Amino acid sequence: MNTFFGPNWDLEPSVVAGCAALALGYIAVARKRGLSRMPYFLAGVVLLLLDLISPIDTLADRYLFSAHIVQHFLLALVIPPLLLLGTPVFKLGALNKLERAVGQPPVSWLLGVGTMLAWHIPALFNAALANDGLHIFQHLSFLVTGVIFWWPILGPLEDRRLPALGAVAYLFSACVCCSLLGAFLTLGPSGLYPAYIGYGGLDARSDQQLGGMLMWVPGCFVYLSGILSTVLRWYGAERTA
Amino acid sequence: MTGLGAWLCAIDHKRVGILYMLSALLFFLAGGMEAMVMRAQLAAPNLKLIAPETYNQMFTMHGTTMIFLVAMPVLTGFGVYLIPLMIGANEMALPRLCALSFWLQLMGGVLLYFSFATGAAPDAGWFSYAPLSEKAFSPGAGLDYWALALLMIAGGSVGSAINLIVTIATERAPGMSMRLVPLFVWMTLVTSVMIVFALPALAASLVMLLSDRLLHARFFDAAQGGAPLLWQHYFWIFGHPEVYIVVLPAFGMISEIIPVFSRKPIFGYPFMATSTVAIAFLSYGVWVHHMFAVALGRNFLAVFAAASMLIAVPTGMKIFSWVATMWGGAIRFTTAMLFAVAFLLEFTVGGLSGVAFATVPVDWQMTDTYFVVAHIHYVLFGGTVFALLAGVHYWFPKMSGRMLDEKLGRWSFWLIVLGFNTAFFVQHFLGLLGMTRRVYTYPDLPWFGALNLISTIGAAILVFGILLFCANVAMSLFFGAVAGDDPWNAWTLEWAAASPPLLQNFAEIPEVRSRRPLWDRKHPEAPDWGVA
Amino acid sequence: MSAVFSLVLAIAAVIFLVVAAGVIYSAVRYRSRGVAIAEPRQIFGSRNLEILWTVVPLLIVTGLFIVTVRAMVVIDAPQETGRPSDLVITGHQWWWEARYPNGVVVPWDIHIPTSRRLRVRIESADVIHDFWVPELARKMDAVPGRWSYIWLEADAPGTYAGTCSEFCGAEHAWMRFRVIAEPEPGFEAWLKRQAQPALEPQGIAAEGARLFQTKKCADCHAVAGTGPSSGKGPSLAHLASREFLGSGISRNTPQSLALWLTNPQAAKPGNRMPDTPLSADETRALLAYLESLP
Amino acid sequence: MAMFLIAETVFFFLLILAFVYFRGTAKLSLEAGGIDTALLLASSLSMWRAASSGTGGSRPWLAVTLLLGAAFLIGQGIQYLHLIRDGVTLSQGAFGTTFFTLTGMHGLHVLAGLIALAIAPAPALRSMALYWYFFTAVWLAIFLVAYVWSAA
Repeated sequence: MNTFFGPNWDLEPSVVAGCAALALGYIAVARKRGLSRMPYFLAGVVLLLLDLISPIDTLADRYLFSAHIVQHFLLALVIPPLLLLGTPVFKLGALNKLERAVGQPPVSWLLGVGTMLAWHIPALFNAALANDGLHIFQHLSFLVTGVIFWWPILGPLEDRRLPALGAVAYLFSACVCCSLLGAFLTLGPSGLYPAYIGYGGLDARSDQQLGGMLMWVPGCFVYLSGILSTVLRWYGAERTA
Repeated sequence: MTGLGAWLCAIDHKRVGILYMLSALLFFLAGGMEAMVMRAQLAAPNLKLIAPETYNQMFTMHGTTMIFLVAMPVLTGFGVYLIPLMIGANEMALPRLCALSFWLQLMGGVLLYFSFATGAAPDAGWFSYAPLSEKAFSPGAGLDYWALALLMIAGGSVGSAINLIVTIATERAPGMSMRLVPLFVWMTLVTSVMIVFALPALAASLVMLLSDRLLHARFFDAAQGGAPLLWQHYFWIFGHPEVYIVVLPAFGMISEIIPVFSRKPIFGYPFMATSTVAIAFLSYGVWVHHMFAVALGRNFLAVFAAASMLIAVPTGMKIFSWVATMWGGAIRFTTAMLFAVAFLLEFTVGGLSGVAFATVPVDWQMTDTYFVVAHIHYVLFGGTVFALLAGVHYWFPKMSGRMLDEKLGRWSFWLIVLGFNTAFFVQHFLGLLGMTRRVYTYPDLPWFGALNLISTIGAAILVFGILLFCANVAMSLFFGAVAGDDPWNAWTLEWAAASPPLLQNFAEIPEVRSRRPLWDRKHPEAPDWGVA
Repeated sequence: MSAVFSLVLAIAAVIFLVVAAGVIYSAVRYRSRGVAIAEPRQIFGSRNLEILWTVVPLLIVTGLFIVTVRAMVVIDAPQETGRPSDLVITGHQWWWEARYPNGVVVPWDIHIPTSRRLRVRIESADVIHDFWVPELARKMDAVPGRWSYIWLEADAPGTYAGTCSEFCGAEHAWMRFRVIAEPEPGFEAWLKRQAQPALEPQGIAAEGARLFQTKKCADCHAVAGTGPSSGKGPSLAHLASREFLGSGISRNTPQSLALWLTNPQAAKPGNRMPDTPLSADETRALLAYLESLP
Repeated sequence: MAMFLIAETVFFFLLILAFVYFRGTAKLSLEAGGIDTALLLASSLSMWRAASSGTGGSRPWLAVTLLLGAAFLIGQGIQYLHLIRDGVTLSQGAFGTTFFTLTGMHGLHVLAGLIALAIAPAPALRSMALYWYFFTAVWLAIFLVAYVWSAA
């Protein structure tokens, strides 16, 4: 990060254009329904942009596994909730069928957690590093399945959300899977992702450990926050009931 | 059946609950005696009252007894006794399982103490680190008894936990949604879920230890490809949630007692309940803070340091909420309330010294010293036992139909507070001076003798306080003033039943519309459910 | 370390005072004076207050965490570097053994040079022990089958007490040791002395030397200053120059040494040394031999 | 029962984790393990038939379940004998230790299930079925880890 907008920034036009389209499209569609939730959505978009073009991306592509984990963590666990929180209530309309298919909690859970686990299988992960197209697909799939995963928890449609106890079980089981992956990366055999050469003071081994821990602790923290806010909201619902 | 037979065959939740509490009291006295033997041996430097092996047996049995045979059963006992009453049920959901769980737990305790009769009590500490607990280093049968007894106790605890979960889930009075249950019920529920998830980890480690000891397996034998640290990981995956298992129900009791004697509802019920859930989850992610002294890698330790510090936040929320409940109330200082207030202060000390241990560099000096001993006693005695004493003073009238003597109660309270703090506060300093825990004696270093003597004197005062409390219970059982159904003017459903409750708790099941059903009944002009 | 501890202590004290003040103020101000009065105002909670006492502690622990990690980096020795260890310390039931790069092996009195940061490797020969010199280093578990590293450094010459800090069996209490720091030249001289072989025993001591072999003492105890130790018992090289016996349980006097020979279980209950029947003459000869080891 | 099975899940999860941790390798017969797996799967299927046929359960299908379960245990026993003959025992390093403890604990649960199934009254059949499916699932996990993964 030598200079702001220096060579470490990866101003990939498709990413910038995509984010801009997302933001403009949102404003165009959501304007009619009021923009009170806009800050969430825009925060999500800005984070997405930063995540994909800032030096994190450069680090994640070549040097640090842990940076890549940060990228995935944001893509799957932070940006989707923000986008969903920012989405106003809307009628499903044509999307109804799609929602019926992937919005079912077992399906969305499997998609979200499955994507998370599958992409960390060394063969797939390393293949994505070697092939740009696959890499883009990897990031997109994190984002999309992330949105699907959080849909039953934070989606704008109240009646499609899971009841409190179900939501706790949903998030907790996901948290366990994520922690296991994190623990495995931290404690398991090193050298799973040989493409990474380390950066600064971080050698490849501690890089993988750090990555595992980033997935483990902040990941759990997000799920736990989700669980706690669900419980609190549940109590809140009683008071107004 | 009458008399003893009726008690032995009891499946009524109230009788089983009392059996739990009585067995816990018995083991509490045994564990206390073991503690006094230790304090006597440590009263002065280089004493030789007992052999080193005997001392090691004493602290092993003391720790195991207090955790598994006192804290867990007595809290289960309160749960089994009170929860059907609090949720307006007449019985536990699975009454036979309830009795079975008790007898399993008791037999586990008997088995553990039977090891004394064989001349080989376990002596590897209550967490029996491998490889010290392996046959090669502990050849006696004591540890086999220990492991088998704990397996039985684990089975019993899981059984009673399942029973409590099912009872709370299915037996609630009409109108009592899960959002309206008393906090004691809520916290017992969370605890029971934790037991279901934590005790199997203990069982797994015990099975592995027993395979090693009896079948010559190699789980923990480093020379044969085993991993000694595996024991520590597995034991503490159980062990840290265990700390909260024996603290959360105590929190629940305090959350019932402080409001009633402050004449105000609990402050921030939703936050109280949610923070309990937060503690439960976090407690599974902090076990490595018991292993900071092992070279596990700096990054790895930092993860667990973060989680361990984080757990202080929901705990702090609870303490502030209790204080806020007192604030602006009309406080009646009965003995029960005195113990509850003392709990607040003592537990805060224990909680804060816990944060010190989460700070890894501090832990690198203070772990396994008397600072730890002081910390756990402030948490488990200053926390759990003080809450239990408050609970006994609060619910004794319900259970027996008679009041405990307030004057004796006050005397025992002050003796216990004085004795407890004298015994354990100085141990912080001993730890800071470098006295390690689990030593049967120590050299005559500056201050060591004096501080240890003070601690021993404090322990003796504490014993007097406890004995006075026992005497109070025994005497009041026969001569106490008749209590009536609702001596404290309280708000939860158990006070709507008779004192002591009849075999059928409620002639008709009351309908519930708020968290304080009896408040609603007493204040029809301003019921809780009228408050938005 | 002490700075971190002071910080924690200060934070803890402030929080405790806040709680105590709240409790005491409520207890005094809101105490009900016996007479039955109307119920106080029923307050169910305050979202803002709850958020306040969630966020403030969260900030405190975040700060504390940063301090913690920074201190960890300073204190902790990296576990994997190419640098060889300056000293290897092994925990045994119930004594510590230090091995220097030149092969010298000494039990429980560990000499180090001042003002040099030593990379020390901690090992265990049997169960888990913990090496702890409060004034000089963090404590470190000695786990069988693992090598763990610490920094050990003394700024000033002196004698620093240490002990085993992880319960390890019967004599955990007497698994003490000392770290004796002296300036480099003194340390080097000491190391050279330790490396010297024992003198040829004369007179009755020669008889003791023979007994030392025939009574199987030598199976466990080395007497040469260097070379392999059996790992079963502490080296007795240069025994006469030692201040303590049995990891600090007694001073090195002829009486206590004799007790070790005749009744080791009385000298240190539970220790691993077997009883060896000795006649009075044999005891005397062995004593003479051991005291001739300078 | 569901709660009890959650507790069992944690228990077996940790034992399997220990197995994975030690990563012991020994040649296990994939065929023998496969046959055992098939037996247990078949028994689960017949259990399902037994439990789903009306209130009293179906006696014949129950008997089939018992037989298949017993056959599974016998298959396990034969494998144990082979392993021990080849010098792989409980005290023979990390693999023997973890393998025998893990499969032994599972086998004990299957045995307990068999006995309970033989004497269980009809109303308990649904709970027992759950128990049976669960231990089939546990075995699948063991099979995947011990036979497939550790041989790879």
